[in-house]
Amino acid sequence: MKRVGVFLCWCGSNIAGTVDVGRVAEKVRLLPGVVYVEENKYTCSEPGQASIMKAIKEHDLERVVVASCSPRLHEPTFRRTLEAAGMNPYHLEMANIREHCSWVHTDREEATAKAFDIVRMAVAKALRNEALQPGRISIEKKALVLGGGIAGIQAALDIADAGHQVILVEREPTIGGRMAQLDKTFPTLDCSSCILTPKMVDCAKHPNITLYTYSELEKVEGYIGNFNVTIRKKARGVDEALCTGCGLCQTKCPVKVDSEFDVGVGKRKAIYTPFPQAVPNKPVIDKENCRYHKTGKCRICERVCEAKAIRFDQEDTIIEEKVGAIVVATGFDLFDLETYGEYGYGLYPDVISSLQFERLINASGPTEGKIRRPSDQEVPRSVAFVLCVGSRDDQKGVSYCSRACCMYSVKHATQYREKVKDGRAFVFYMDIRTPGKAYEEFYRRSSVDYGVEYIRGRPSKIYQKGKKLVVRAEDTLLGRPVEVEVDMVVLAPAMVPKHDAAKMAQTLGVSYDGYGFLNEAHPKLRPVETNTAGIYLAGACQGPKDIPDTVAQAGAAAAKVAALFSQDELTTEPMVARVDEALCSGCLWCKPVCPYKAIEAKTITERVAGRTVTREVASVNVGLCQGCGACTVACRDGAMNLAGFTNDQVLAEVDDLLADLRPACGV
Amino acid sequence: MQPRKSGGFENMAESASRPEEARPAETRPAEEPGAGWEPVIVGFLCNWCSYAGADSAGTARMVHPPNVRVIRVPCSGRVNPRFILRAFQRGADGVLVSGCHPGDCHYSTGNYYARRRLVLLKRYLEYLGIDPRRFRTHWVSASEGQKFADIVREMTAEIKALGPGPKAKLGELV
Amino acid sequence: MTEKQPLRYAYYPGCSLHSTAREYDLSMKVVARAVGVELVEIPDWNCCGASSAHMTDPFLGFALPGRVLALAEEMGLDVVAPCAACYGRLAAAREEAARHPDYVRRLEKATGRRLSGSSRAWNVLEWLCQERVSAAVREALKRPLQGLAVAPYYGCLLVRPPKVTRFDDPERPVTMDRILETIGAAPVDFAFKTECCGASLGISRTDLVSELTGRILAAAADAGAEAVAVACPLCQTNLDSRQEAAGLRQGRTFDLPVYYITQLVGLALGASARELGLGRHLVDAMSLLREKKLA
Amino acid sequence: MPRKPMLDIERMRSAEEALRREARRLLADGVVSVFLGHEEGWDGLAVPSFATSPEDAEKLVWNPLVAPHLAKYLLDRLAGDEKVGIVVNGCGSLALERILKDRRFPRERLYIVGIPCTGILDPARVADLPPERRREVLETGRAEAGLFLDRCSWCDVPNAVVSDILVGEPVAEEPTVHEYPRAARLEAMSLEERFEHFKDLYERCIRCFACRNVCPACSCRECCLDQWEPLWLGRATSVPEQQMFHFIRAFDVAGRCIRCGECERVCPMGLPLMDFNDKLLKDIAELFGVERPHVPTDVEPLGRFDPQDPDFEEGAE
Amino acid sequence: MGEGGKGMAPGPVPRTTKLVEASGLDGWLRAVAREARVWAPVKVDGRPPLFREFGAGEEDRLDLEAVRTVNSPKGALLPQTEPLMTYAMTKDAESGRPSLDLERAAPGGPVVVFGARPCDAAAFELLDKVFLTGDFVDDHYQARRAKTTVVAVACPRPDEACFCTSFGLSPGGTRGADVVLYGRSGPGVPVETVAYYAVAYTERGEAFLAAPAARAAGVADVPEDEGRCLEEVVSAFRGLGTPLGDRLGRIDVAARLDGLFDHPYWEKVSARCLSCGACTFICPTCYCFGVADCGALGKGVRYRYWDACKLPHFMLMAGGHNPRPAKSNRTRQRFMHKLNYYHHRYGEYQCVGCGRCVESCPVGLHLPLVAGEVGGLEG
Repeated sequence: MKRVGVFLCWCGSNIAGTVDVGRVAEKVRLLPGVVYVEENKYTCSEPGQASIMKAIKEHDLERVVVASCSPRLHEPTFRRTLEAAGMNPYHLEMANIREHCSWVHTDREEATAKAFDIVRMAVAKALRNEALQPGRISIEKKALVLGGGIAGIQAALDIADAGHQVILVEREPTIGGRMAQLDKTFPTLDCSSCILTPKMVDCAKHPNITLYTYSELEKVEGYIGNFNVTIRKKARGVDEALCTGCGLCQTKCPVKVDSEFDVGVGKRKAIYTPFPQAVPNKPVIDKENCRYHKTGKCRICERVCEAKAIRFDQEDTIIEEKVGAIVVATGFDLFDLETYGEYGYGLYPDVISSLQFERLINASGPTEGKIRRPSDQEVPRSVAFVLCVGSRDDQKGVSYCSRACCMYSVKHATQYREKVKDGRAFVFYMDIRTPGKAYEEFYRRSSVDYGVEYIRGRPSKIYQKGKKLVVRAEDTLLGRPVEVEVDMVVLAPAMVPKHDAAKMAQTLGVSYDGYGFLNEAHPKLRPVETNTAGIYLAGACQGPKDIPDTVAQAGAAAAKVAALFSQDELTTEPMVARVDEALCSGCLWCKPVCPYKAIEAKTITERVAGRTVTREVASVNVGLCQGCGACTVACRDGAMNLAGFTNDQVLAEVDDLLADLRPACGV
Repeated sequence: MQPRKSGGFENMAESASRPEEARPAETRPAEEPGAGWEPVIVGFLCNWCSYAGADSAGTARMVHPPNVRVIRVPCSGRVNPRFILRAFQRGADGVLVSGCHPGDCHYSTGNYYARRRLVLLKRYLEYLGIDPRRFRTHWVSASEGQKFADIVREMTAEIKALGPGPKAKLGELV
Repeated sequence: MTEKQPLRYAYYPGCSLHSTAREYDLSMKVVARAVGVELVEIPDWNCCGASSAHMTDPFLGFALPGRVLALAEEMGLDVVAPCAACYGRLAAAREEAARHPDYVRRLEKATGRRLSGSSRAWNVLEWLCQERVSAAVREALKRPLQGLAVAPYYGCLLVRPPKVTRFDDPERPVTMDRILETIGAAPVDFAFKTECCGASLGISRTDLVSELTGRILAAAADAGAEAVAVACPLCQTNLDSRQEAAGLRQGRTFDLPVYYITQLVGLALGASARELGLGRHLVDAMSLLREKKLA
Repeated sequence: MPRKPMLDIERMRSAEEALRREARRLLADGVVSVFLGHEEGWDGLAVPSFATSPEDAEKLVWNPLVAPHLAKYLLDRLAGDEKVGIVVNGCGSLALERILKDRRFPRERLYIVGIPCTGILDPARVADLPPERRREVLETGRAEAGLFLDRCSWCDVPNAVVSDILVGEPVAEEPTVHEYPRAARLEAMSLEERFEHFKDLYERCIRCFACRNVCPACSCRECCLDQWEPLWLGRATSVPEQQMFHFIRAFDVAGRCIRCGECERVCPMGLPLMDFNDKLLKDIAELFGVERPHVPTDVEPLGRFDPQDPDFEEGAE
Repeated sequence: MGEGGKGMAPGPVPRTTKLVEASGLDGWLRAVAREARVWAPVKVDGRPPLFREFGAGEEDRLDLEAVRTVNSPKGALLPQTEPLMTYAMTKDAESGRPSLDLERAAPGGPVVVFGARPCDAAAFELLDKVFLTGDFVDDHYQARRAKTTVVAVACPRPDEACFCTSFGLSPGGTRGADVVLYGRSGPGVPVETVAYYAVAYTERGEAFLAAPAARAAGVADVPEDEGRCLEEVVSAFRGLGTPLGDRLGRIDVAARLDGLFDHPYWEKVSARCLSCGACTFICPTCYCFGVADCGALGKGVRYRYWDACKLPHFMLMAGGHNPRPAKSNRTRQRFMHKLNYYHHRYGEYQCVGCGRCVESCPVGLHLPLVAGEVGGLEG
């Protein structure tokens, strides 16, 4: 039987005030296996730790139990103590007789009895502790950034500037993302593309950045420092190497369709670059609409292309890369406005979304920045801006606030008033939220200097009356219903997770919330990490954000990656699952329950009754395994066990506890 | 139908050698309800939420009954149903399993698997004749010290009222 | 559910159909007969409680319609409740039964009847447009209402709260439009399909009701409607009885007959004006039909 | 409503012919080195048979008594790489699927002969019949429902779900509404009554492990019940240990039990062991919306989850 | 070693003979149960009868009609789980020096095995040879055996699984029995027995019949004029054949088996074995057991429990070595033990032909089958 030393802490009066530590010591002394018991005023103190090390040597202890506070507090401390004494740190067990005992009980008798039980269970477990060795894994110092919006661009640039290789993957034909669609940015009203496009170009030029646009992540395997990712580069229909981006093909292409980039308020061709400043400035062929792909005739673009870069028969290419870290910056979608039937979006052409409005006022947009309403191209003399369409609505939308809508709507109203001097701008709001540098001032200016009219109330109905739209709401400040006739209505949709966010999360093996936003590891202290080591978050994929916050988070994520890459090796937590191959039947039911895809089949060869047999068993990737133990329960024959929390240990805790409280076996 | 609390009919003869009175456990005063009898509740708490929740109950000095003995596990998904029956078999009067709220699992999905298993187990134990009030399962986050304290209080009171656990009916292991 | 439904229904007229809305009752029965559906009036039915009951005592608000459902369960039938308010209460009661078992126990104790939730309430619109009935209507169609431009007015209750009624879009419902199409009429889409008509304020605040109905009628008329179709006694009363006052407020005159959807369906199925009680309206319901050669 | 089992002696005779022919061919051509089927044993009982030569194939039978499932015997032949032939009817194929889905035997080493089935008799029940009635039943096939295996009463897999060749006309599959009368009956009892019911079972159990050893879902290399470290199960046959034994046995196959009832059929003490499994099948169906919990799937019900699963904090508690 | 059977010499001499009405049995048992633990065939609501301890108020559950109980009565002498001793490791409070206290499990009180068939009674003698003869005497067994009275009931209608006669036993046999009850109406008669002749063959048996309990329950002397009838009835039982026994004839394969240890037969016959313990556990003569501890914190019970040579873990050694890994090895062990080893050691076979394995084996792999087949094997 292993020689156990037990160290009982008074924690001043924190424990000793309620628990009769002396009595506990007497009883513990009589436990099988316990060869040394000691009381300390403060075990975590220098002298306290010193006496542990002393006792380990003098009484050649093989296991140590420290009965004091929560292991969540001092387990690392005492593990270091054991290590310092030349003992395997995992030979420590802690008995939490403070948080779980002295602090929550008042009766000295009861508390003392319970404290003894807690120590007894710890001893039972300690007797079955094993020496554990942390593993070491190498790090591939190359990062994958998913999403080429401002978040992805920023993260990619920062990591690249830190001197590490970056692969930037963007689903669309160009990087730039939402920000590229915007006209100006609040509160400074500086031009969005003026600050974004340079960064886009940097990305393309940066020696450390490999850019894959019009590409999607297919598969992720491996673990921190060693991810194997598979990327599908969709067929562009254009040889990027040859294409000069002259744009002739686009001018000549006979097919016109709604432009995704212009959110339906503008048109594009079947071969196109989403917008003039696109990076890379190489067009793609949209197979669904391309006349040649549909009818087998046309090929005009091919004819006009002097670089001979058109490749109708081009196929998707699969790219495999090994990376050490992943930054997820996949952004957001907009709430489906048709959910609000009473607002008539999709029914009345002059009810549009904020993003459509961005395109309308954008100098490079379909109307060259002239505000004209879709129905008759007339300049709207009055515009109503409706906030919180979807946001903060448990009934029809999402409960959260989308954080950016107030400010950009303020911006829109201001911009409208600038452009249409005699126009009237109404903003229907629940609250105007301006938590940001110079936000409140910007808002005030809009009403004081630009005469934007704010009406506090969520519209209940928008309906057409002749050429006008009537917005009906309750003015909750006046406490009476108001109806405002306007020429155009702009709805501010909630920011919602990308439609395929959940799928993405599963591919990556990270958790996501009820809405589909990816979960950070800790809302306050680990805001850019995920629970899967080596995967970080940036931007709106984690929750609604405006541009400054997004850029800040992207920088933070990049810093984390740089910190990770600053080491050459990682040590892994040794409290992980392990397989007893002799027992393992190879059923692999442990595999589906592993949240980290850490279990795979492995073929082993063994001699049975003189003949060689090969069979499959489960094998745990210690780099991936986080030690949750789900697999151990899925394993019926107990081949799968969890170091530090073995079946043996848990059963011993149960048995020894109850053997004393509820003697069995007639003893 | 069987006259004595004992194993299968095979060892009836044997139990002759140890008449009831001579058998401890069953007649120990500590096992009789009412006077001085205190329930023993084995609590399996996940390290990241519920164990921390119990800790915060401590840090906030939320006084609650001393009847729960905590076994720390990394995740509610680590709790093997066999552990729970084992506890009852060895004399626990109640068993509590608590983990992170669904969706908040430190290991992202561990508690979802646990939930399936435990909901099934809960019904099954009742089916086997173990009072469902003796086996409770909860979600307690690291911040829910109060909730933890309340659960312990409720559960202790409830089981006090119920009296000694299944072992009283099951009898000795040998 | 629908497939398994036999073409027999428990019939819950409620108070209105025995008083102000007799023509609704009449036309309802005419249509049922014509499409071969048997309506069995629930014996000893009681008031649905709208609206006073649920405003004053939640349990009473549940118990009154609850009892009606219990009676229907005993008949083993689903309930058709033509009045929108009745329908609303019956539907709500079924919801509450699911959420508050204690309510159910109290009810069962009080009435000595079981309430399992096996019977549900149907409003006239979902009843009419369910596969088998609408098919039967198409079958029995005698006199398609060619060229009759009707504004389908659903009112506020029929489609709300959506979590309870669960049968059509609360903002842009289309069920009645479909029914009108089925019988050959021309449904007119307008923005006030589900606006409030003022409901019971029709007694206490006639000014408000004239205003509200005025807006509805105006929207309908502007959209080119010659008549309005409703599926609620209160809507009918308000729209039918306030047209003059409403006109004054809107500075125009209205002359829009307000039909129960069942009257129009009945008409299309060849029933006579008398059978359908078309003479009982305040705004002359006949002349429009005559000039359209529909009566 | 559950389908009504019946016997078609003619069908069986021709199936037997075809079976022998197929087995003979497989053994003669060396496709398989052994063929698992049934032969006539002591007192006309159908017992597992292991034909290794074309001659052996002649001994194979297919009659109303071929109750024993054969899949579990594959575990005896894990070593080596020779191909194994095996005959299965619908439920037999479920047992085989169980073994395959648990990855306990490689599909590519199997040659599966499937036989459509309309019902099999419970040998024990037949044995209890007076000799002349027994003969009549076996010759004419006129057998009352009570004589069939329990699993026939809800069978929704008359044809093999997995096979390389199907001999005989497939039997029309009728959708079955699955009910769990055994569990329902016990659920209706009080807690105490149920406890006593099972206590009585524990006391009669002699722990011979026949139930475990015949179970196609119990295929571990070393059963936890046999392990000494950790000692999941004490060797004493006291009530608490017997409870643990039966708990582990049934709960470990929860979600993988094919409801064949072989455990119950082979129990020398005639214990109603399906009382355990029936409940778990029923609850898995109810709780997780698994319509046919007895049919092996790629991921077992307890190996997956749905965020919308019933929760214990509301409802289940 | 044989006794009874067709044309056999009459068995041992009766010491006393009494007559008891069938209706009086329950009263008798109730009386007996006051001083001793009674084991008997008990039938509970239509289920096959079990041989188990007889609970208070179970008299109406006594079943002497059934040919055999599902399990054998051996548990009365060799409980499936039997505490041997308790142990407790304690530490001296001062020195902390540990010491170990051992306490032998207290011996049990008197036991009466009532209503065993002659085959089961005979089985007790086979167990005795193992536990009470040779260099090692099992004192736990011995203590219990010394306080056990065996009352057998002659077998009126052996069924198609019965083959005691193949081992020279008989439905009216007396081996291992202190008292034998013979149905007054004799064997074969398909009517319920109304009265029994109770014949004591041992001192203990004599005492049992003389005990107040017996008298109180109306165990009376046999009327003078019935003497002849008694003779006939007894010898009729003795001479009764068994269906399976007649089919098999006398089983005597010990010599045959000497040469068959490595015979492929074992491989073949064991193929369908489930490796379960059914046959051994219900067998009246199988006695293998294992020893285990139950406890924690250094305190507990050491007990023994039935083990079975058919179970895969039988004989598994601490080091993980299993001398009989394949079920063919274990099947061979079982039958070699019964039909060869035991015979070499004790001069007779370790089987009484009770037929339980025939009834219970789920795959029809049982002793009469094997005994028959090895008879025809090439050495």
